[in-house]
Amino acid sequence: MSHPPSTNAPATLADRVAEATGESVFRCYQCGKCAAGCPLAAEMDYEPNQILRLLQLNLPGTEEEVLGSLAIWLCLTCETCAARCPQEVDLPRIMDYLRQESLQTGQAHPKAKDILAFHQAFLESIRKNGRLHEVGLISSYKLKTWHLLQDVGVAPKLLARGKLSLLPHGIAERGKVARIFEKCADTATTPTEKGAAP
Amino acid sequence: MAAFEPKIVAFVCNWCTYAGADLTGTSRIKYAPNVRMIRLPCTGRIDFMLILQAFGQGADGVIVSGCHPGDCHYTAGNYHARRRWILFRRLLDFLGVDLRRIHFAWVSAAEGAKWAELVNEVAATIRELGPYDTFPKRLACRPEAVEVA
Amino acid sequence: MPRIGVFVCHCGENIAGTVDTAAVARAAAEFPGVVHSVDYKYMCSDPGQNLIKQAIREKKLTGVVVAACSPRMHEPTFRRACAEAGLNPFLCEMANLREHCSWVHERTAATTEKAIDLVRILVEKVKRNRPLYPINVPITRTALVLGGGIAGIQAALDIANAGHKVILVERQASIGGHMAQLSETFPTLDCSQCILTPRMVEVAQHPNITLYTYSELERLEGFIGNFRAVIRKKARSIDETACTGCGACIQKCPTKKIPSEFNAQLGMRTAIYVPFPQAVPNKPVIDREHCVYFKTGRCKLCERVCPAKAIRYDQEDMLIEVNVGAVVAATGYEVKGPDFFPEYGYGQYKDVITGLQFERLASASGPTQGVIRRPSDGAVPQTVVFVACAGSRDPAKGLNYCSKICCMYTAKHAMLYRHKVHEGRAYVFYMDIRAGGKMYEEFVRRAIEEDQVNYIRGRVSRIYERNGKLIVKGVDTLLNSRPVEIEADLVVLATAMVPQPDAEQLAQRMKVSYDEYGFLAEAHPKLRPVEMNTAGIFVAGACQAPKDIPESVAQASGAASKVIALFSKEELSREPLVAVVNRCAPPEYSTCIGCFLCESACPYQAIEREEIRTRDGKLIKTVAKVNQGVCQGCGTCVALCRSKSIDLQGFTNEQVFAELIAV
Amino acid sequence: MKVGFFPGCSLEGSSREYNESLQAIAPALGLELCEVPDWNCCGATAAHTLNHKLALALPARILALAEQAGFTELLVPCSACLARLASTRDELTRNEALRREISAVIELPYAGTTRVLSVLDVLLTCARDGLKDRVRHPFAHKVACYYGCYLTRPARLAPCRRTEDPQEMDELMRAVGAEPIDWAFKVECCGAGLSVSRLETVAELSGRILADAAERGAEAIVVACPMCHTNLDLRRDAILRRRGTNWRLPVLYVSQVIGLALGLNERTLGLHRHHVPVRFPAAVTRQPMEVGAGRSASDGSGAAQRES
Repeated sequence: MSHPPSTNAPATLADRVAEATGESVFRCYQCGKCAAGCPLAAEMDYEPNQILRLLQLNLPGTEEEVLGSLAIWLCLTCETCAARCPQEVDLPRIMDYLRQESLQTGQAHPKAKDILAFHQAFLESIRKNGRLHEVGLISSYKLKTWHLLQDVGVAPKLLARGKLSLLPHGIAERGKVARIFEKCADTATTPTEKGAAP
Repeated sequence: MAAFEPKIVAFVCNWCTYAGADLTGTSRIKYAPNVRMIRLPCTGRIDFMLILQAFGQGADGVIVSGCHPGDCHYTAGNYHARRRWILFRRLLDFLGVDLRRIHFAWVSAAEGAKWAELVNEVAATIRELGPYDTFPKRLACRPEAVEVA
Repeated sequence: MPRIGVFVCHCGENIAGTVDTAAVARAAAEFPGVVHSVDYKYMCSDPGQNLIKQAIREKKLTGVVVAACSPRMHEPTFRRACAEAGLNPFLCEMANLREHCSWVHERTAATTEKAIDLVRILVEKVKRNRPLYPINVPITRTALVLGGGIAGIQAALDIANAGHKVILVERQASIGGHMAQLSETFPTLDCSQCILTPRMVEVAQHPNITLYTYSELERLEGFIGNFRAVIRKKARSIDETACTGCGACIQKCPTKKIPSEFNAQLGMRTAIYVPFPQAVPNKPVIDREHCVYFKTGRCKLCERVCPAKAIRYDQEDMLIEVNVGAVVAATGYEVKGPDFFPEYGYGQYKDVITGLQFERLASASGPTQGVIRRPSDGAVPQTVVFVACAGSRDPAKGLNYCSKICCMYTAKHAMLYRHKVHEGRAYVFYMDIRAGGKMYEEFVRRAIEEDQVNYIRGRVSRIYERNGKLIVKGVDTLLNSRPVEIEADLVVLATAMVPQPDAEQLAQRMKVSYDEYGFLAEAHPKLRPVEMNTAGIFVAGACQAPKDIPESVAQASGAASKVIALFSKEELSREPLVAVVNRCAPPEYSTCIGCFLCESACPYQAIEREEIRTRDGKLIKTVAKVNQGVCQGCGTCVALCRSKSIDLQGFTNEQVFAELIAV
Repeated sequence: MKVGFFPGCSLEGSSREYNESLQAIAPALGLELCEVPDWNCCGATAAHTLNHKLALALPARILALAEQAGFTELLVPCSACLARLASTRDELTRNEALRREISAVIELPYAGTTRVLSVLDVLLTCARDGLKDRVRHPFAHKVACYYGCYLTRPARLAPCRRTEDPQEMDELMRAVGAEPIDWAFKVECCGAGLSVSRLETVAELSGRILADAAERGAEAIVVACPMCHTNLDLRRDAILRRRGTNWRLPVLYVSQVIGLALGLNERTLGLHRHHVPVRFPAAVTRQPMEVGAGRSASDGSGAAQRES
C-alpha cells in the first residue's frame, strides 16, 4: 500500500510517531551509536538505527517492514540508546508507539507472540487481582504459549524458598483496578488474531 | 474611471528590498503601479506610527519589506522590527485598524520577481477590500505638524 | 523659505519612453517650494550635471531632487555635482523614476501620475533635509592583537610590516599557541614547529611589535580609532631584561612533577619553566601555585643558581595602559578533554587521549621523542582506535557544530601512526568524512588506500577497559549495523574544538557579540567575516569558529588588511547618516528620559550614557548619547525610543512623515 | 524519618527477601516505612508495551493513594516500579490535560505532590547520617555494585547522577566496609522483562555482567532491583549452562548487605531465599551469628547450582 503522491497525503508512520510521541525520526543522522550500545541489537532483524532509517525512507513497504519487525518487540526499554544518542532521539518512546500500532493493526511479528503472551498474561493477572500473582501469571502464560515445560525448574526453587504464593495477594478495591482497565481499554490489549496469536 | 485603484505605501529597507525592486526594474518585470516606496535604511527603523500615518494620508494598504531573517545588513534590525510588530499588531487590532491591509514580507536584493509578485498580490487583495475609508483618522497626526517653517 | 530645484531625466528613452517627463517637470514646478523644474535627456552627463550646478548658483537653490534612476546607481554622482556648486551634498535626493517606475509599468497616465508622486515625495523630504558634514574621527595608529597563536602572529606581522605599531598580548609565557604543539601539519606533513618558530622569532625581533607575554586584557574602552586598553602583565617573578635564558634555574628546580600544559599533561615540567625549548621569549616564569618557595617560604634554589640575578620573588602584577586605534581578537580555542565523555569512561582511562595529546606523542619534541607510546605503561600500542566527532555534532552534549579540522587531523594521526608503527592496526570510527580543502580529500584517500587505515562508519557507543585493553564498541552502519568490538591499546578522541573557557568574559570586556557556544560573532557571516559588530575590532582564527591553520592565517591577514586600511589615514571620515539624541535648552537639556531601551537594542554598542551636570557638578540627568564613530545608522533605536528623543540623520521622523504626507 | 513505602508486586512474591531485609534494617536506620494503603501493580513493562494510557493510569493510582495518605516522599525499592512511577509523575506534571484525564480514569484526585525516592536516595541519606557508626560487622568483601538500567536512565528522572559510572551504591557499600570494584557492566541491561519469554537472551546478557564481575574478583554482586536479582540469581543455572562456567558469587540486595553489616541475622534478611547460596570464603561466616542462621549444607552445594 503505497500512498499516491497528493497534496494532502495521509500521515506517514513517521508523522504518526511524531504525533504520538513528539519525536522526530528525521533528527537521526544514522551514526549507529544506538545499535552499538543496544544489548539486543545482535538479535534484531533491524538494528535500532535501521528502524529509524526505514521510517525516514518511507518508500512503499517500509511501514510494514517496521511494524512487522521483531526488533520493536525485542527492545527492552533499557534506555541505553536514549542516554547516548547525540541527537537526543527518544528511541524507547518511539519503540513503545511502534509496538502499539503494530499490535492494533495486527502486524506483530510471529516471533513476538511469546513476549506478547507474557505481557498479556501479566496484565490479565493485574486486572483480576490488582496486583501481580506470579503463579497465576506463569500458568496463564504457559497456557497461552504451550511452553508447558519451559522453566519447570524454577518454580519449585521459588516454592522451596517461600517465594511463591499459590493464592493471589488481592487488593481490597480490585474492582477499581478492573475499572481502570475498562476505561483504558482499546485494541492494544486484545490484539487481532492475525499476527500475535499462536 | 469607475474602478477603484488602491494606493499602497511600501516601507522598504535600502539594502534588500529597495535593491530587489531595482532588480525588478532592470529585469523589466511589470507590476501594478499602485505602490509608492519609502526608502529607509532598515526595517528596524520603522516606527509603527509611520504605518498609521500612511493610512492617515489615505493609503489603502501598507507593505513592510526588508531582508530575510539572518541577512540584515545591520545584523538584527529586521528581527527587532518583527518583534515589535508582533506586539504592535495586537494594539492595532484593538484600535480598530484593519490588519488585512498590512503586509509583511522578506524580499532580498536577488528577488526582483518576488517583489513584482508581492505588489501584484497586495494590490489585488486591497482592490478586493475596497478603499480604506473606515481608518480611524485620529490615529495619525495632522499634516501641519510637520510643515516646514 | 525652501528653494527647491527639480531635474527630470529622460534617460534616453528609458524613462521618457514610458513616462511623460515634460509633464512631470511641469507638475513639479507647481509644488510649493519648487522654484526651478526642468527635464533633460541625460542628467548624469556632463551637460546634465552642469544644468544642476548652474541652477544651484543662479537660483540659490536650497535643495535638489534629481528624478532619474536608482539612487543606488547615481546618488554619489549628483551629490558630488551639488557639492561642486556649493550645495551641501546631503541636500540632494533622488526620485527613482526608472527602476521603480518606467521600467516596471506600461506607458499609461497612471505611470506618469506615479512619477509625479515620487517626485513630490522627495521634494517634501528634501525641504526638510539639513546640511550634514562627514564625521571625522582621529585614529591612533597602533593595533592591539590579542592572542599569540598563529592567527595573532600573522595579524601582528602583517600590520607591523605595513609600518604600524602593534601590541601583541599573549596569556601564556610564550607565543606559539596550539600550532607549536602540533607534530606535522596536514595535508603536506611538514613539521609544524619548523614553519612556525621563524615567525615567532620575527615577532620578537620586529621593531614595530611590542610583545607582552604572560599578560591578559583587563579592560577595553573607547571606540574605533580611539581605544584605551589596560593590560595586566602577570608577575613572572623574573626580571626579563636581566634574564639571559640560560636555564640554570630550570635544571635545579626541585619541583619536577607538574603536568606540562604544553605537552597536554603527558609530560612533566618544573615550577620555574619555559613552556617549550623554542619559546619566545625564551625566559622562564615561576608557577607560584606549585613553587616550593611560594608554598612554604623556603627554597630559593633558583635565585641562588641564577648567574644573572634575575629572580624576583616580590614581583607584582603590572597594569599597563595603552592607546590603540584597532583591536584584533585572535584568542584561539581549546579542546574538550576525555572527562567530557561519560560513555568513554569520564577520563578515567589513561589510554583514552585527545587528538592534541596524540600530537605531543607524535612530535619529535614531545615527551616520547616522537615514539608512539601509550600513557599508562609506555608500551607501543599495536591497535589504535581513532574516534572522530567526539563531542562535535552532538546536541545531547550541547555542541551542535562540526569542529571542521578533526576529519583531517584524524586521517593524519592514523597515517603518522602507521608510518611509525608498521605492524600496528589503525581504525577510525567516523560518521562522515569532511575533507573540503586543497589536497584534503586526496590526503584522506591516501590514509585509506596507501596506509591502510581501517575506516568504519559508525559512532562509538562505549569504551571500557578489560585486562589492560580498551574495549571499543561500535557498529559498521555500512554493513547492516553489524556490531564491531575492537580491543585497542590506545584510543584517540578527536574531541570537539571549543572557545577558550573565558571567551565570553573577554567578549563582554570588549563589548562584542558571541554565539551560544562562546565563539566571537563576526559582523556579517558572508560579507564582513573579519570585522566585529563594534567598529574597529576585528577577529581572526579559531576564536570565531573552528578552523584550520591556512584558514586562520588567511583570516588573520584579512583582519590585518582591514586594520591597515583603517590606519591609512590620520582621520576616519564617514557618512554622517547616524543617530543623534536631541538637545534643547535648560531646564530640559534633552527630551531623553534615560530609559536606555536604545542601548540594549543597538547592535553596535554605539549608545553611551551622558551625565548632564550643573556648573557646580550636580547631576541633573543621565541621557543617551550616540557615539558617532561607532553608529552605523540602522535606526533601530529611533523606532524604539519612547520619548522620540533620538533621530536618524538623513531619515528623520520629520523627513519620513513629510514623505508620507506627499504620498 | 517517616517515609511512604510502595513495595510493589515482586517484593510480595519472588523478591520478598528484599522487602524482608528492608523492613529489618529500617528500625536500625531510624526509618519508618509506611506502606501505601491498598496499592496496585504499576503495570510494569507489560502495560508500558501494550497500552500507554494504562501505563500511566496504574502508577497514577499508586501516586494518588500515596498523596491521599499524606506522603510527601515515597520510597519505591523496585527500580522498575520506580521508573514507571517517576516517568508517570513527570509526564502528568508536564501535561495538565493528561493529568486531568488520568485523574478521571483512576477516579482519584492527583496533584503530583508526592516525590518518588529510590532505595539509594533513602539509604544514602541514612549513610550520610552516621550509618558508619552503627556498623558492627564491616562487610569486608569486594563487591560489584550493579545498577542496571533504571537507576541511571533516563538521566532526567533517574536517582543516580553519573549515567555511565554511577557512584551512589558504591558510596553506600564503602560506608558499610565493603570494597566496591571498578568494573565495566555497572549499567548494562540484564535482559529484564524478557526473563520468562526469552530466557536465552537473558542468560546471554546477564552472563556478560556476571562474567565481568567474576573476572575482576568480585565476591558478590549487589543490586537494588528485583528484576536484576531474578536474572542474576534465579537464572544462574541458565547463565552457567550457556557460558559453561561455574561462578558462585552470590547476588545480594543492597539492604541485605547493610543488614549484615548492622549485625542482623541472615534469616531475618531472607538470605536463605536466594538460589545462589550467600557464602563467603572467610570473613562473614566467622562472625558471630545467631544459632541456626547458617546455611544448610545442601543449599550451599555446587550441585544445587547445577540442578534442573
